[in-house]
Amino acid sequence: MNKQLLASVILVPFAVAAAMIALNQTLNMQLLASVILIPFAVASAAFLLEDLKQIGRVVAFLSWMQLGLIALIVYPLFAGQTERLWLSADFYLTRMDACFVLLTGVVASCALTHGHLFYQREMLAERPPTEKSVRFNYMFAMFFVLAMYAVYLCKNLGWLWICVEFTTLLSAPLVFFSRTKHALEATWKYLIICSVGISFALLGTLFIFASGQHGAVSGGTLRIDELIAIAPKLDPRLLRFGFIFCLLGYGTKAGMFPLHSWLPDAHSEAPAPSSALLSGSLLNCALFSIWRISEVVAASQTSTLMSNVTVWLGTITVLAASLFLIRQYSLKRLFAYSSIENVGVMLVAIGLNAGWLFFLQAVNHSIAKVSLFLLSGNIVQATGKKNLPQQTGLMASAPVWAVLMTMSAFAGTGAPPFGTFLSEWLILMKAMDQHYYVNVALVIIGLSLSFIVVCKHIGKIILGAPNPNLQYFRPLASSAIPALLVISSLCLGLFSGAALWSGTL
Amino acid sequence: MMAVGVYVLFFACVLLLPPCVIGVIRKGKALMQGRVGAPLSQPFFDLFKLLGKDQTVSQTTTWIFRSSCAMNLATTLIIAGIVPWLSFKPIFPGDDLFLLLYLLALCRFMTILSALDSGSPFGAFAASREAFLSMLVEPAMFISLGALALIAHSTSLHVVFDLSLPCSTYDVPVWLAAAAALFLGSIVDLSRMPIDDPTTHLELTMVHEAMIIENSGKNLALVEFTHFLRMAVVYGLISQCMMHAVGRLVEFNQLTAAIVSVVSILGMAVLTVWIESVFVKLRWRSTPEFIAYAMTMSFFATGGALIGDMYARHGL
Amino acid sequence: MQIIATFLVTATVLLWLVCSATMAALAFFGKKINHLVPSTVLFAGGLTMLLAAMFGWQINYLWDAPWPIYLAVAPLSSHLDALSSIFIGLLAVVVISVSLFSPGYLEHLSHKINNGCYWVELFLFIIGMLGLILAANAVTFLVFWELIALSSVLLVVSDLSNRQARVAAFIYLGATRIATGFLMAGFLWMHSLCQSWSFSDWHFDQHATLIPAVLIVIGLCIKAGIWPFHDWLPYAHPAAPAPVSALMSGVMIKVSLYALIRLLVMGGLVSPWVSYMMLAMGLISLFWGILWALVQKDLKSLLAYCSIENAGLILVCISLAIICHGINMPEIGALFLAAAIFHCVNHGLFKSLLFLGAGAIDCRAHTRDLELLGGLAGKLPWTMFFFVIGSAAICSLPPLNGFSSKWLIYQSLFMLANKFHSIWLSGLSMSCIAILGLVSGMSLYCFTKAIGIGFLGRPRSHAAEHATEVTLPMLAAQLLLALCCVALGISAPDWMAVMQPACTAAFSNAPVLSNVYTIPMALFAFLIAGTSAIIYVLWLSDQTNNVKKYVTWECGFGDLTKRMQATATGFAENVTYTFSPLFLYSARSKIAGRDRRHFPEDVTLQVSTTPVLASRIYMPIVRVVNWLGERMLLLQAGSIHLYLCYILLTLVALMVIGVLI
Amino acid sequence: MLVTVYEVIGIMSAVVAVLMLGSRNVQIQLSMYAIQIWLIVAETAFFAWQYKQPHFYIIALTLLLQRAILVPLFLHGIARRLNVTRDPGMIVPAPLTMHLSVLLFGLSFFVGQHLPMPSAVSGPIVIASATGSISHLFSGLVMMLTRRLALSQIVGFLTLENGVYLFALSQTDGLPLLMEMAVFIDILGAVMIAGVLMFSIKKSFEHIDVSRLKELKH
Repeated sequence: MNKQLLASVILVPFAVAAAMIALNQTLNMQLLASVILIPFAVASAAFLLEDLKQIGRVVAFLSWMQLGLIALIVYPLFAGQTERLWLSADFYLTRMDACFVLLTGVVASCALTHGHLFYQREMLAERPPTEKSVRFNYMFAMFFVLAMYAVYLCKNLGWLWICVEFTTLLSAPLVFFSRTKHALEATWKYLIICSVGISFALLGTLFIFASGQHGAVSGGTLRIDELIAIAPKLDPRLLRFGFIFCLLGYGTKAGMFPLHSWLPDAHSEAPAPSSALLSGSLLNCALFSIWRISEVVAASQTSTLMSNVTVWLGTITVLAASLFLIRQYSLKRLFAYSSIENVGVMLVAIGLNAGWLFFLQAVNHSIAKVSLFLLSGNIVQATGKKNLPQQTGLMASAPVWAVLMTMSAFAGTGAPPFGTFLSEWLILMKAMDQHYYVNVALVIIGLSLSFIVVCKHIGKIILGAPNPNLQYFRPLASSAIPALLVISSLCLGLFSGAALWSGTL
Repeated sequence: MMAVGVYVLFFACVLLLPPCVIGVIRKGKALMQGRVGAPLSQPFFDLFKLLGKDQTVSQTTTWIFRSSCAMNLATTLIIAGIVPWLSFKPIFPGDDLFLLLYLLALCRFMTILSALDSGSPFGAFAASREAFLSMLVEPAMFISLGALALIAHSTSLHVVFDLSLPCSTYDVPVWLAAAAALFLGSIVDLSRMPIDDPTTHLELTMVHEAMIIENSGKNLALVEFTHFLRMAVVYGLISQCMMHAVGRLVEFNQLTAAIVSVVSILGMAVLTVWIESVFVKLRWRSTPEFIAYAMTMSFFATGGALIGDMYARHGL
Repeated sequence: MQIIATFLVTATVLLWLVCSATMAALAFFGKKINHLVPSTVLFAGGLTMLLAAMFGWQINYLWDAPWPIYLAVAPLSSHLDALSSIFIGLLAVVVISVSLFSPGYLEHLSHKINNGCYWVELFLFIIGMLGLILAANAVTFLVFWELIALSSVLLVVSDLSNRQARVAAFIYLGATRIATGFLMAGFLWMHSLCQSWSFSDWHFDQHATLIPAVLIVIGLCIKAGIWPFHDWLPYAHPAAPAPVSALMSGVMIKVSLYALIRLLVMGGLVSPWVSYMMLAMGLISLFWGILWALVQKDLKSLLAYCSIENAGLILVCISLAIICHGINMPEIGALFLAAAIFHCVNHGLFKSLLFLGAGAIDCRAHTRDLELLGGLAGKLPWTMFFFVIGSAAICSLPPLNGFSSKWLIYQSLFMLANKFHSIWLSGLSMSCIAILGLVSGMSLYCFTKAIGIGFLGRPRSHAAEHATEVTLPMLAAQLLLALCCVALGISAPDWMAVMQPACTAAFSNAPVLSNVYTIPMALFAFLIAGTSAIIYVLWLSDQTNNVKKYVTWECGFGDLTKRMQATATGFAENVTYTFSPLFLYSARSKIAGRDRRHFPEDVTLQVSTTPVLASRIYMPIVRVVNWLGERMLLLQAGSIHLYLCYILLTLVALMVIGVLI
Repeated sequence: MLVTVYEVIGIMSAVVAVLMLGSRNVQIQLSMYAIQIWLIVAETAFFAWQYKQPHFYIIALTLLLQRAILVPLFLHGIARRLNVTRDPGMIVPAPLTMHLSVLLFGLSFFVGQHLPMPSAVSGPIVIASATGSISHLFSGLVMMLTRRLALSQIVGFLTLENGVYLFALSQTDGLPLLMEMAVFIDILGAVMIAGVLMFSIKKSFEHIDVSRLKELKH
């Protein structure tokens, strides 16, 4: 099995990539090709190398290298040399896409670097996963990340849809990592619900296509820029249905309130690094797709209704998530619901058509949430228990984790001076300026409630007498990445100069 | 020369009047009860006798117990200095009515603490009651005097109680109501019947006497004198109010005013005698209802002051 | 001048930040922490801050934090002027005394709390308050506001194993977060009206600013412990370590009241609705706070409730200042403002003094329960002396500072009444005087109880019997505050001049305050002290009479046992009985024995009081929210068919919206 | 209006989809699904022939290969390996679900009429085949909602996808090849992974009754 898979996985794409490099002389293309190459390299490493530890190192190194390459590629955008990194009419990067790509890269690298430690630790557990599953996990993780990069690259709704679908398919194995009954159940729900949702997104895409066809241009188009250009001429009713279906579909993927049902299961059952990936980057992908479509809608005639719908859905999501948070019995589910709450806030930002605020919120949320999930992974490994009641006295028995946990919880729930506070603040400000008074009130209520509740749960974990059955392993190594993330969130809060988004307000 | 005379007279009154007042009260009560009673000068003898004695002090007491009576006497002397309770009183700087009220509070503070100091159940009992009573009577004191200050447009007492100041008809009811409020308040403040029975010998029913149950000798003498002085001052204040009310009708010159003020203090003593012989002591739980009357009168005073001013401005 | 002041402030903050960072590092590597270093740093910082306040008092200077520090929409900007420097001065004094007090206090908690965390949080807490006082725009304000909240919550739970502290901290966290919510709403609204974040551009004089003003007032009042939002305060303040409760009660409350002054009074609020609402809230909490303080058995919660009372008093002054501004009587408005500021300072001083005293008792007698204390006068003589001074000050007895601010309040109330602007307003201010009178009587009751039961009489427990005097630095801390109390009392007229510029900034044509303050307090102090000294020497000193020691009067039946003294509950019983409906008061007595009518053998009396708002309003709300939380879980029942059903329903709903709208 | 081949085929496959709901036998369901997809293939081919759009031949071919042959065989194989024969159905008995989806058929006719489809473009095929495709969607969802077995859920999902495809075919002329490829990959991946999962469900639960997967809640 392994051998054929090896062959299939490595040889073919290697050839493809090599061909690409050969065919294109431009530096960017070659870099891009090498970026695409890296996951295959990882895959090959995952199956060639004997020692898991080595694999971990290689993956960590390669992921950072990939990030570096990407940074190299997108540098011209930020240097202001060019407006869009052109690949083809369907694939190019604008500055905002590049930001998201970089964010995804950072999240992925952090998660995988920490994962190196995590999986080592996992092998020492009383019921360790099979080596094969770990190898597969690494491979799928890398391809999953690649798919997410692709999402930001697509400027064609069709391709966008395909890439999002791929993220689902590639992340299902990550959820299935620990072959337990629970993991199985979670995976099944994730797969089925997201597939159904995504097929509605397909329907929506078709509607938008049709709206273009009937409203404006015969032949129709799915390219974002063309759609935006002809937006006023699009058939409004079709476009409206298109948007609704897409919102439904991608919203399912993003964990919008009534459709979020798969999210807590998947996040809680996946291994900590994968949950970090899911929460820190996959949600952004789904929301980004909604944002893509709302761009088109915003340029069209039916913009107000759509933004109202989105803002209200976001508000409801925030409220519902904060209510869900009240009674939680498992550490990772808690953070999963807090992600849902943040998704609500981002939806509000999208509804306000404030792309950069959406990005800002995404960055802050991803940073905080990744560190939370990684830490919760540590704790779960150290105590061997997932449930909240068994986690007490963390401050007494594992002070470093406790402090980081508290700070990232504050960061995740939007307490100043962390970055999340500022982005939420900006979003609320925007909403206030656009006279969404009720929504602002409700969102503030939701945020406050969730802050209180999360702090209550965290307090239960942190405080109390020392926890006897907690082995405090490698405090520095295991908290390096979270510490990094917390500090960066703090910096985002304090040093977020006006230059960063002077154009956006 | 005149000024010196006034000072001498004033200090004589400060030292001599209080025992006389209490003497009058005791004698009067005795007469009302059909006894001969002790001579008017008896309080002087008592005080001197006590001053001659050494004191016996509970071993649980602290410096508070020892020093409180001194502080009380000092404060009361200062009160006597700033309150125009006699018409021929030298004017004292900063005689503010709020200061007066808080000086009274200071006395009460020290008294209560010294009562608690010995750890005796009686002392604590009485202290709690004293605190409660003063708490209830405080507002009445505040706004009845406040009403007077309102009609004088100033809070410094020598202005408020200046007989030579013009006084409109509208002010007469204010003065009367304030006097009534102050008198009802004084019954509580000086712990007389029907709030407190100073002559009983059952510790559980007493307020003031139980508070000073531990004092003896010189200490007791000072406490007693402080109490007498305070009584004289308060009665003086009330009688001043009455004089203002009357002053609308009769014109006082300085001499008459002086004589009247002294005499009316003794008159207040006689009034007390009458009340103490007619009324019985109230049940403890029903004291708030009694104090409510003082409050009502002070409300009348304030309302009168406000409405009176309104009329004085806009006419009827 | 500006350079020096800003330099001093910045230097202080940096010093503290560095120190807390080092503390954090030490704690991180599990090193033992010596209290001497941080307390010295805190002390030094306090001194520099005091200097900064002195310089800053004469200037009016606005400066932004340098690049790259920036808060998304607004710079991190600070505003140092007369008003803020008065509060900085208060903070500095309290900080100095806390720095003296903390090491000795932490000794007796050393086995319970993590010193590193304690110091780091303390530094952050103080920095937060400093920043809040200086904050010149809304975002900066919120950042420091939340910094205060979080650090103080952590300080409350610094004793990790204490369940009660945990509950208190959680309640406090909830309350402060709700306050933040209100503030956020109010600030956002104001921004959308004024299109600016800086407080100097916010003017509350149009009608449109009514709602944001109300929101802001509520937010700040929650933090200031004003009725009906006070219920968190009696939990949080007693649970914290004594120095922290001193800071919380002494400064934190004042800081939010300062924000009220800064925003609404300086912002020129005119709306009568808001100001009368504030007045009502202030009066109620004035009465409510002291009423509940009276029936407390725990010394610290007694003090906490008393803080509610004083916060109410200050709020009354502020609201009256606003009212005066509204009816165009700036000269009296300025008086009220001065009274408010002055009382803030004074209450800060004596309340911290009292809390430190309570802390001293706590760490020596190991209990704060008045029923178990008593007879400490012999054990902690100096602590008692300072506590008596503090209590006298808080009962506003002359010649201490409590009186000087109370007098100013009475004076301004009287002047307002004396203006006869309208009969109603005069009547209102007269009745305010009446209420203040009642309240001052009650606080006298309350604190005679605290001293009399806590210190006097005979020890009621073994712990109290074996208590010993606290260490010298701890006494020095209390001495400092006590001296401040006396000094501010005696030199009150001069302190009017200190508040002059602040009032002039708020009310253009403010009167010269020092002319208003006519009482020669120093003279009175001297007279009282001198006369009583003379009397003492003449009659009471041991030279003049030989004192015979004897047992307390016990009606001749043997010696009194220590249970034959008044209890705290019994001492306050008059009030509890009289106002029993307000306490939901219930007393259950049980008399047992063979012939229980004539020979009762075992008599038990149980009295209980219940906070009305908490039990009747807040708890039901919390229950409803929890119930909602429980119900929400039913949506997440685990069945995939159900989840698919949600998708269907959402689809239908969205399509209906799409078709109809 | 004149009845076209498209309408006939679309309605027919929709009817088949409805009928599919009636049976509890997994084999029958699968073959029903196969019939649907054969019909759709035919329609595609016809479309390609009529509108002279050669790339639709490719689409038809892929459809034929993937969905009409590969997937049914795959699912048949799974059904045999896991020897599941009958789906007990949940809440609503199978016949009733059929009747329900007949109602939904009617509903989808109304929706099809009111869908904002300017039928000028693709002629008369609009309404009826809109009805067909939407009714596919409904039948698919009803299938997923009222069946216990993981297998039947997959079948339902595939039916739903058919609906989407039919919609694409009928409502948007000259649908880009891209979308079809997308659906192709989607189906492939989904079905493959679902198959793998089904095996492991069988392995660890001894059944593939997804309605009993209720461990994860709250």
